[in-house]
Amino acid sequence: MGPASLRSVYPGPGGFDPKEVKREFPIFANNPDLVFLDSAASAQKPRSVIDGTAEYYRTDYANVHRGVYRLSARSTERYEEARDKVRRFLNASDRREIVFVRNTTEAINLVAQSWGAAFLREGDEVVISELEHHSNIVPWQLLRDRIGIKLVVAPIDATGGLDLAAFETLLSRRTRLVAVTHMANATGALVPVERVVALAHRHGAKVLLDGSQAAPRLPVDVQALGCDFYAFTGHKVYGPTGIGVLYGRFELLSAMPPYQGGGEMILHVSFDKTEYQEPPHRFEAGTPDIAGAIGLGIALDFIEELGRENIREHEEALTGYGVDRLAQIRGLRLLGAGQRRLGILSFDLEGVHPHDVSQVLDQHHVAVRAGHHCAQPLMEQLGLSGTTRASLGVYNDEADIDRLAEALKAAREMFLR
Amino acid sequence: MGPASLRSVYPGPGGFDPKEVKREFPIFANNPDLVFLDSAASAQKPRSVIDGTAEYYRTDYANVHRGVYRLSARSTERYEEARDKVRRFLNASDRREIVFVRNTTEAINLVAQSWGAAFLREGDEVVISELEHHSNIVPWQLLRDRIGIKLVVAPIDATGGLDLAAFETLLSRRTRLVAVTHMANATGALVPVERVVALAHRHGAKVLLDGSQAAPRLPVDVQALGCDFYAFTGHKVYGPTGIGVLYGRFELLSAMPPYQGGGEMILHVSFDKTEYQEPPHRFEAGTPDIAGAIGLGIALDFIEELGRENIREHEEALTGYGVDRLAQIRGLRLLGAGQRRLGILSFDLEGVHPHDVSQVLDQHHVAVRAGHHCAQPLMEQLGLSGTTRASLGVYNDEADIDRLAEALKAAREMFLR
Amino acid sequence: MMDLRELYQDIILDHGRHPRNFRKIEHPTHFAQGHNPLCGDRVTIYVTLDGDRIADVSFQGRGCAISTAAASLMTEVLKGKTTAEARALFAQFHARATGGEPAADLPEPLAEEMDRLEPLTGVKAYPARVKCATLSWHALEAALKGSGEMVKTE
Amino acid sequence: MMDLRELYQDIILDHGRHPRNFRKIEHPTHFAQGHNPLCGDRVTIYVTLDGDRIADVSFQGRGCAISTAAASLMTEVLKGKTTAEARALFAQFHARATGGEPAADLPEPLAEEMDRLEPLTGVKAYPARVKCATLSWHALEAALKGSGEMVKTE
Ligand SMILES: Cc1ncc(COP(=O)(O)O)c(C=O)c1O
Ligand SMILES: Cc1ncc(COP(=O)(O)O)c(C=O)c1O
Repeated sequence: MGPASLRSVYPGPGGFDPKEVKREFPIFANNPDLVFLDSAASAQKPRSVIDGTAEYYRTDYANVHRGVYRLSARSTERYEEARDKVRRFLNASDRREIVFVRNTTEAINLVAQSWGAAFLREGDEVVISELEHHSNIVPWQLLRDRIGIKLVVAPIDATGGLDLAAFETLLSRRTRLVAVTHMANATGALVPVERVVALAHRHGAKVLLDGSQAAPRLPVDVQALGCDFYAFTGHKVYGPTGIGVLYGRFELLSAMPPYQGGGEMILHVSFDKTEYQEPPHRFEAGTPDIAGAIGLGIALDFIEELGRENIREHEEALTGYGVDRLAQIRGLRLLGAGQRRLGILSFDLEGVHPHDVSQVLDQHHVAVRAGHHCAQPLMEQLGLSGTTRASLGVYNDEADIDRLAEALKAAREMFLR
Repeated sequence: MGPASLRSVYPGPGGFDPKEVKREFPIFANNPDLVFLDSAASAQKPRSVIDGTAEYYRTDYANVHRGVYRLSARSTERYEEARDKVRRFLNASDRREIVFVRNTTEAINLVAQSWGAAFLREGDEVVISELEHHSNIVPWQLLRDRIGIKLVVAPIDATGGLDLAAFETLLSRRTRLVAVTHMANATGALVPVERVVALAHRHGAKVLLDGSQAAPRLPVDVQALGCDFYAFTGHKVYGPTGIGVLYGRFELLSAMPPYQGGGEMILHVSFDKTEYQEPPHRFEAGTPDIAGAIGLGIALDFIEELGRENIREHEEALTGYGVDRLAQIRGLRLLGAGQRRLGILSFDLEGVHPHDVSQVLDQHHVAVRAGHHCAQPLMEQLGLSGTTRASLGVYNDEADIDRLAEALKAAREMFLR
Repeated sequence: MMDLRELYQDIILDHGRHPRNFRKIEHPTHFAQGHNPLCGDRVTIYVTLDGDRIADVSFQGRGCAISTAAASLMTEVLKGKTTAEARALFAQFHARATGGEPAADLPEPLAEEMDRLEPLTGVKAYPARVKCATLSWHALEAALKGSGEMVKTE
Repeated sequence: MMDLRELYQDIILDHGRHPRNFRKIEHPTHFAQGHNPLCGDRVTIYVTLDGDRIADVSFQGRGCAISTAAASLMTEVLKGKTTAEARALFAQFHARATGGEPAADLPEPLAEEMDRLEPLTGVKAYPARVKCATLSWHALEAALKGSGEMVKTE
């Protein structure tokens, strides 16, 4: 039974029954006790993605773009069809605005090294926030070291959300780019990106949004958001590893110099002078991750079949349940997430180190993440070395949260007797 | 029946029977008439790679390196085990010398952008050859445009091999890097890389070898070769798309600055200052292509089970047969490949454009490549806009060559009546 | 998969072997080079406009049977046409060669010329070859727009 | 998978809750900071050498039960030992904590100290936690080599 039928037969809080959805994920059949609460690090893969990718290799595989023969034409068609799926997933207006990369990290590095190095000058400012993942910090530090831009950091407010007022005061004529997360991976805080875009554009700055956590959880419409760049990573939207997406407005992409040089991205090469392809191919040097792109396309189909509004409702309901359930655990402090949080519960269990918490949880077959979640500056700002983080996917239900709560009590007992 | 047993039961020219090996590749069961002679562009995948990757997602999938729980530990172990397999495949002395990248193209860009931008100065010389693929030309042009290095091109001799005498005269104190292919993808010419390394090192230059075509066909021993960097791409060694390898001597890698910034590659991040991991992690920013690396490891197992000397013998024998067979076709001129050629037959059919040749071949279910093979400068040097190229894999046999020859005759008849 | 003879019809093989108007115009009013990145082939289109009418058109360059025949047939069909007629023909031809819907019916004399181009629309079954059939048209379009520009097929 | 109580033995829970020698030495002859990139934890080791003998050793920092207990037990075991003995103990402990072969037998008095460290070698079944158990030892090694250096676990 495919996810499309699940939706109609078992209407749950998100219009689908996570127990049925779970059957689409082979990992749970092979690990029957597993309570997987680490989808923010990486999501599990549905059968359709695993089998569809394997089937592609079995029936249609060949290199893309350069072959006259049928297999290569079929392969090219499927690869470019995956690009169309991504275009629809983001509601971009033009398929040429979709660049396949390895992951979010590479998408952001591409913008920094191509757009940033070509169009920014010493003293120009890039504004990020305290909520950022290392992937949206370090590329800008590398660019700072290379050309002398200034990195400006917008603070969080007392509740853990982005401090919009403070953010606004940091914008000026020198601001050339605002690069912020759509949703914080360490706390689940949703950032009011529509406001961020409006403020940044008012100052003539471009906007890059890190959609790693938002893409799997919310409908995303880059035209409605009005952002200039949007990045997300395949392995968090139930797709394969090795594939990610950079969306960029066509006008910007076509002015940007290449990022890596090689095959596929050129029009003509001579030793003296090389002419480059138009976007997106200009930015896809070498043989791309063809099977990864096709697998990502299948994953997006899976998401669309469940329904993106349904997924959001499912995660909202379950997040609410989780917040209530964790509030009952003594000594547990949930990290703030401003006005809204989605799909992520990050907490400190008083007196017990996150490593020890997650070790005990693992003994109870509950998989969560412990540590700084690649957001060390935020952790330091919060006065923590790390937290324990439980994060949700379409396969989780209330029973998983109950198992988490039970295991947390056991951890408390073990270390705080 | 696995490839190990094939070898003993059906000793062919390469110690194995390609007909039996072919059964390990599902693409041929699904395309029964297919004669696949485009492995130099990308090889087909054995069942073990396709199924093994799918099985990994079904049983052990989780993000690597940061999880305390079992699934993540298992995933990390399998990812790092793949690195060990690559180390053995190249006979590198240290697993930290193996960096996972997307493909050969990225491996070369990494060296250009990290090592090149950090250690080369205006006026320093990088020597490449006329035999190079665009992936080993354009990264150096981008670096030239960025910091003003000089790109020196070593010519081919009249037979199509690298002109070693001319190469030697190009070396000087200003030569900082020699970056050449181990085997030319457009002609199959084997480059005497041991000599190249010795000459380059005598002038104090480092050496990067592009092993894209050699890795699937020859035993490669980076310690015996003495090269400083070695690059190859997973999809040509019967592995998945999206994964490739950069080998670099540890001493060099540990002095190199990061290439992309993000998660996984850092020790500690603050907004002011960031400390980076040691190699290889310093160069693997963001979530890596975990499944791709594991699939590559399985592909290397497959190759080792067949036996790398066996594969070389198989390809040598079949290449010889192909040369003889094509010599009988009127108006066909095989491109020169110097002293030795392996696995690649690149030719011009007088009066018939390569596109038309390969179109007719496709009608006969023979898949070959037509065009410049991402080696436009070489094509221009040879006075051609392109060639038709047939290239071999472990699944090809003499019958495939016979089918190619028949189809070529049909093409000639069609266009030259 | 259709029979290959539908792609390589006799008229195409003929024009491929013996291209018409395969020559340089010494003093064209317009010209442009087209480039197919797939195979590296280039074609140069020369045009002499007399007012808005194509007084002469020719081509040179290296190409496969399809692209050579396409350029050859194009030059035959376009001689004496207005630039507007040339554009209308290209729009129609492009739509049919890519398997799309032709925008509008052509007026009678142009429809006849379109019939002459019909054999080339066999490429629609071979996506990799569409570029070969349209390269010279793209170059013509570029020639009429500016002068001396380089274009590639989309 | 073994029982979690083999990882968190009572002695570890005890030292984790009540670490010994958890203090700063104001004027150490040697010190170094260790850093576990997995969780961001840091530990500082302070040493006062008297000739070649460890007169005093202490630590400070934030860590999980394993890393705190490991540092605590290490300081207890090392007080009064020579630097050579400290290195021999670390070699033995490291081998056992990673599931490797211990290099050589330790002489009798050291072998007894090794017994005290034995509970920590339960980490060998949990690869992600080996770093927690060895962090303080790596920092000690760095402290004895130079001074004031930063190290991370391998
Ligand atoms: C010699 C050579 N170098 C580099 C490449 C580029 O490999 P990739 O496209 O996987 O980066 C290829 C294959 O296309 C090749 O044959
Ligand atoms: C907000 C955010 N940004 C960036 C990333 C990096 O994603 P990747 O590792 O796939 O590049 C992640 C996930 O790790 C994330 O949650």
